[in-house]
Amino acid sequence: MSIETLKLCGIIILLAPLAAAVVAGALGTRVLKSQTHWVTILGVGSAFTCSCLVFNQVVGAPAGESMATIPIYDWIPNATASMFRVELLIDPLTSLMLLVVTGVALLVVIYSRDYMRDHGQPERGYERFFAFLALFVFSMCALVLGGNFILLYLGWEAVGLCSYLLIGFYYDRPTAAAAAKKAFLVNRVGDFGFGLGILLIYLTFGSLEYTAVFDMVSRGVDAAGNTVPSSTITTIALLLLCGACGKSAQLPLHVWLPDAMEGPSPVSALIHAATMVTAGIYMIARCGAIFSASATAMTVVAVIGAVTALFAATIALVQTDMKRILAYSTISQLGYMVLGAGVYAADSAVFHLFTHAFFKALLFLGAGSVMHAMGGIIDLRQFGGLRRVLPWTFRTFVIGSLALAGFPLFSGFFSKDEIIHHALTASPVLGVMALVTAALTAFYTFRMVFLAFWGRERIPEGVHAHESGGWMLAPLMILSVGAVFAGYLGVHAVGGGFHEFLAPVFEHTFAAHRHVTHVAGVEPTLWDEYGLMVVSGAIAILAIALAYVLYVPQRWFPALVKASAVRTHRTLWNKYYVDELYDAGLVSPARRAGRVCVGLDDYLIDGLVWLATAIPRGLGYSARVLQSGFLQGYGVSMVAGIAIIMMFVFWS
Amino acid sequence: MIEFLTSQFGVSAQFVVSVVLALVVIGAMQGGVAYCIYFERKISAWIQDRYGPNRVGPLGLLQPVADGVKFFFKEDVVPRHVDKVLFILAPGMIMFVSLIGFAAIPWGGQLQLGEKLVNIQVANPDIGLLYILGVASMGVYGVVIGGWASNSKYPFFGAIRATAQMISYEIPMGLCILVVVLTMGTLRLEDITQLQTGYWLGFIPQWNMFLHPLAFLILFICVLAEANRAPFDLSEAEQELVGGFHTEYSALKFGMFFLAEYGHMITSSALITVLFLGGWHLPWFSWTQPEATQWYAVVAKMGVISAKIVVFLFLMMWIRWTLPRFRFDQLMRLAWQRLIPVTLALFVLTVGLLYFGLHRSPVWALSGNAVIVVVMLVSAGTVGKEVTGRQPNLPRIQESPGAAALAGV
Amino acid sequence: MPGIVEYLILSAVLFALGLVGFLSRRNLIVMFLSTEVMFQGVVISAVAFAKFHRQMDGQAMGLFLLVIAAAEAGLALGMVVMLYKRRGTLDVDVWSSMRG
Amino acid sequence: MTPTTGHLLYLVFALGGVGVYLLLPKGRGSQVRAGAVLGGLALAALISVLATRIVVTNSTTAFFYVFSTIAMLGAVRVITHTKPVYSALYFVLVVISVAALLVLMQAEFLAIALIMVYAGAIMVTYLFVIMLAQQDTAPVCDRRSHEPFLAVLAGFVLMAAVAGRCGDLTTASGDTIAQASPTKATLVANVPESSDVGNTTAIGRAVMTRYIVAFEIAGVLLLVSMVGAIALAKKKLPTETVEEERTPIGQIGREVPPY
Repeated sequence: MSIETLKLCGIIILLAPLAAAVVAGALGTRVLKSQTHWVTILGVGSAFTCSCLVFNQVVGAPAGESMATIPIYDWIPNATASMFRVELLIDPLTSLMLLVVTGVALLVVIYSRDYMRDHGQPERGYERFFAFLALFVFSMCALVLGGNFILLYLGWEAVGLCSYLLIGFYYDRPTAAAAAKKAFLVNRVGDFGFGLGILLIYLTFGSLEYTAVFDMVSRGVDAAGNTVPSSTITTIALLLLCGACGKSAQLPLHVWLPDAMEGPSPVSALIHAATMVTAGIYMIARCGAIFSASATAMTVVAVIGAVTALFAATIALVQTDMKRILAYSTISQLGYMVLGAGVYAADSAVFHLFTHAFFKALLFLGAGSVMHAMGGIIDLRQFGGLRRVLPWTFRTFVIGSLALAGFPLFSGFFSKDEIIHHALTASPVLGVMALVTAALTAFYTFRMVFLAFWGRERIPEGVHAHESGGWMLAPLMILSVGAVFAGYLGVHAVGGGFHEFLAPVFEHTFAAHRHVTHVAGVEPTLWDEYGLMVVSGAIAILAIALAYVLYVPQRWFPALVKASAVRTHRTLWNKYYVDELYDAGLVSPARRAGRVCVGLDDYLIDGLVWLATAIPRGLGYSARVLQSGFLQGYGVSMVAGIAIIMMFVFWS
Repeated sequence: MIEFLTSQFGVSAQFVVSVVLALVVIGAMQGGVAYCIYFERKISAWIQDRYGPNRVGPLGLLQPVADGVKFFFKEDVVPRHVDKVLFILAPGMIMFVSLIGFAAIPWGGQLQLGEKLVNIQVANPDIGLLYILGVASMGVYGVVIGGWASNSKYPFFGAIRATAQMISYEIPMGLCILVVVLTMGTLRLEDITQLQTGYWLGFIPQWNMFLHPLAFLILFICVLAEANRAPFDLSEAEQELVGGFHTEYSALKFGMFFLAEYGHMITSSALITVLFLGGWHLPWFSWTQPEATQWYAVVAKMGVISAKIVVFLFLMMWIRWTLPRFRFDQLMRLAWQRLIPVTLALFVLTVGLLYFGLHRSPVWALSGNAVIVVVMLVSAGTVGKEVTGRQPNLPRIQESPGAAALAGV
Repeated sequence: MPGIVEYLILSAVLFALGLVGFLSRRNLIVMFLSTEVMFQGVVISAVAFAKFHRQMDGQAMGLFLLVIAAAEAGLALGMVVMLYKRRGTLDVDVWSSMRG
Repeated sequence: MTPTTGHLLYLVFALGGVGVYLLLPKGRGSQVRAGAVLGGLALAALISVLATRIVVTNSTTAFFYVFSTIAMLGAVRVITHTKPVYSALYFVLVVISVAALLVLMQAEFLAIALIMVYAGAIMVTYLFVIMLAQQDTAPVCDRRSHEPFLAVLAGFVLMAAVAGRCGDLTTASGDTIAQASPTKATLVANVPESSDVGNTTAIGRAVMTRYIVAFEIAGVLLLVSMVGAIALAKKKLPTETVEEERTPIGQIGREVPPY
């Protein structure tokens, strides 16, 4: 496969979804109507095919040649800086991400074909949905494929836009509109930092190309050869982290993701679980050179990741909305990934990203299937015992849950275990937090499963519960296969070469710095790895068992918790009051400041302007009487003027 | 006597002749007009196979006198609703306008008085023809003011009709006169007369009638319209408008309208005579040549031009009692769709001839006229019959053959 | 013989009288009549200049003045008729929608 | 003209202004008689001021006085008469007297053209319009003037400025301006005052040579205005009511409509 073919593949990956978006948007409402999904399936399918080709090429590439930068065209020709070049960077990380993005996207699109229908009739905005979806795939591919920070930023903002559009898909619902707005605004905060980081990169290194920048960072010099102070690197890393926090819903900026569940479930699966929210992780991994060059930044990354994971997991314990539980779970898992990157185990983080994409997309789609069957109701308190009603959904959902809970031999088990292992190696505190989080994860996941599928069969009034059709079940099944077996790619014992595959990306960055945390000269023993496996597997099984005990036979436990730990429950129920905190700390002051500004504008600025206009206005009012509207009045003044001028001329 | 006046008071012989002529002509006009009415009645009687006035005097010859007396002594009714000033002004104005046109008519060539030659003409300005045109254009005022001042429906209709009609027909009339002016190269009527005294081929008098017969015919039609004579008397139209613009008038004021009409006829006839028929010129008669300036020659010339005028008057009366009245849309169509295009073509023809120096050549002029007539006749069959101001849903009236023939011209 | 001054004074008087009429009368038609009076004043001065400068330019100007007057009268009357049809009166004061 | 003549002229104009002001229609309480007297006085004064230097020596001068008096009187009546028809007819009078004055200035062609164009065509259409638009009682717009005082003030100040200046320009002879004219030497040779060619020929030559372009443009202007006037006349107006129902053809003439 020549470089030209590779380039063609890259262009197809980018342009096929874009073309699908344009065609679906332009022709959808008039021509395609209920068949619009074919356009998107075609576009995303070709992107997926090309991604497979690219992946195949990268896998088969000889050692040391698995990375290629492919310039497409110059954005601004003859510009001195290459920052204006559109170029693709293809390496193992990219090809993996492409596979995840286009693959999950393809499944989600297929799933959506039925999901977005109500009793066989397309919902309102059906065409719009598929156009946005295709646009999102294009944006995400651009983010992943881009060979420089500009394209990264472009994709970054474009996925943000698509996220906004899709969260607010039901724009006539006030909560959806508000959620979309919230997601957009919170992301602005992160993106602001991210943009500043990119600007600082350009300011420091004079370039925005990955290869050039990372090369300079690893050598610790800028383009002119001057040493770059480590504080600058730290600042850049923290600013980029800011962006990652926003996009990947890490702690201070996590508030938008739960609300983003207002969007359709396929959107939640694709954007808010599998792909877009992992952009932060991808970015940290991609900029490993920058992050790993700053120990401070790495510490911050690790702490944020660990705290977020624990924090979100505790909130998920008490939520009753399936999609919200999954959303907090996503935040928690993203926390894992960030933690993994923070302890120099970016390959593990990406591995977890990979497996997580399967089982979390599966879970969201399963939740969507439940929701579809329940007529749009997703609150766990309103239904239960769906095991027999939705057999296939139930089975796939349990597989996903097991993977999420880290049940041994399921995919989540391997990837999560790696991160916990690296965290423990780096810092016992972080490791313990990760372990606790794992326990909580298993517990809340199965709390959800037991509440939804076990127990007495309860179905909301007036809902005709039915198993979903083939269009929806097929993706679920494919994903559940992934959820079970994706983990083995990273297990050496069964021939998984995931880490070796990614090694070229990280060998000079995270891997090279791992010695900082790993005690030099001490190789991890077998016990270190497999012992931990046993421990975490046991924790997961115990937590699941506890959940079974507490939630399946009798349902006295929730009442007990509510009664005994009122304060804690309320705190968790209210998500640690973060939203209220923001409201009190930021939104309200901003609103008050806005009111003050409005007052200033109304009275001070407008007053000044009014004063400035008062003089001409007064003149105008007094001159208005001259504008009598009678032609002859004007004539008289004209003639009088002429007469006066003539007298002046004649007699002076 | 003239020598006495010129020597004693320092006035020129021309001045004396002008004053005398003015007085004579105005006096003669009054009588002539009165007898025009008599003739009109006689001719109408002749055409309608009856006697006409025959009681007052021999052959009714004193009838005009009786009529005049009647006009003077009838009660002069001024209705209460009229605008008095204008009501009284209108007949005077129309009378005045119909009379002052005579000032530029050359009645008898030149007269040898001692050393000097004087024109038998009240005035011979550079712009004699323009003067007559200007006076003619004022003619409409009497009708309009009279009709409006009567403050009554039918007179007002008559006034409106008269306005449109006279303004419309002034255009082809002016163009016809321009044809003559271009051909002759002068605006003096005396000069125009003298220029027509030659012969073509030794026997055809060089009258413009033979050079531009079409212009002559059209001018005659326009004169009929300008004088509000049948078949163009829509502003009177007694069957429709009772009496048109003079419905409310009576006694002397009505008489003045009446006289003015005939005065207008006489002036117009004189104008046509001078422009197209060589004025006082009678071919092969030595007294009526420009060189003859003796007193008897002048008398002969005056006789000749008077005879020609009488011929035209007779023609007009004949037409009046022969042809029915036009409908108003036909009248307008005749002017705007027939006469104006034709006269414009004539005008262009004359300008072209003038450019090549052929303007006095009868062969070229006549062949040009012939071409225009042919084109006109061809187009008359095909174009423009439906483009009228006629109301759309009135029943179609069968046009009389005579009117159709005239409209076709 | 009256000289140019007399004609010019006459022309000025006619012009100013027309002006006064235009400025003070409220009937649209009378206003236009007043402008025609002003035209007469101008024609007199043009011809007076022609005579006393002994050249034909002034008279040519007079001719063009006539042309302009004719064009103006045609259009103005058309517009007056339109205005009259709209408001049913010739009063110029009803056309004061530009009042400030 | 003596130096005081200018001042005398101003006085005359002031008098005339007061007269015209009084003559202008002002609804009730116009002092028409006083205005007429004052105006007449002013006119007489103007004539006599002019007559201080022009003695009636021949008919030309006499005719000048006669026709200029008629013209000024007519103009005053045009602007002061309450009936538009009379205004129009007085304007015809003005036109005729101006034409006569043109004849006095050897501009016969222009004089006749003036009469034909103005009196013959323009004024008839004016009358036409006035008559069509005439109401039974004189509307208020004819009985009242619009700011007569200001208008008269402005107009007569202008008149005084121009005419007074003209009066001051010369001291003895009316030909001063002509003699002072710089163009005289260059242009006079063109058309002598009394030559063998007539006035019509002379004006024809001027128009067809020096002013040929202007003449053509004037023709185009007339054409354009004709088209414009026709377009205006043909325009359907929004306030026009729909056509009334027509009497069926069979009933025409059966019933006499009440007049």
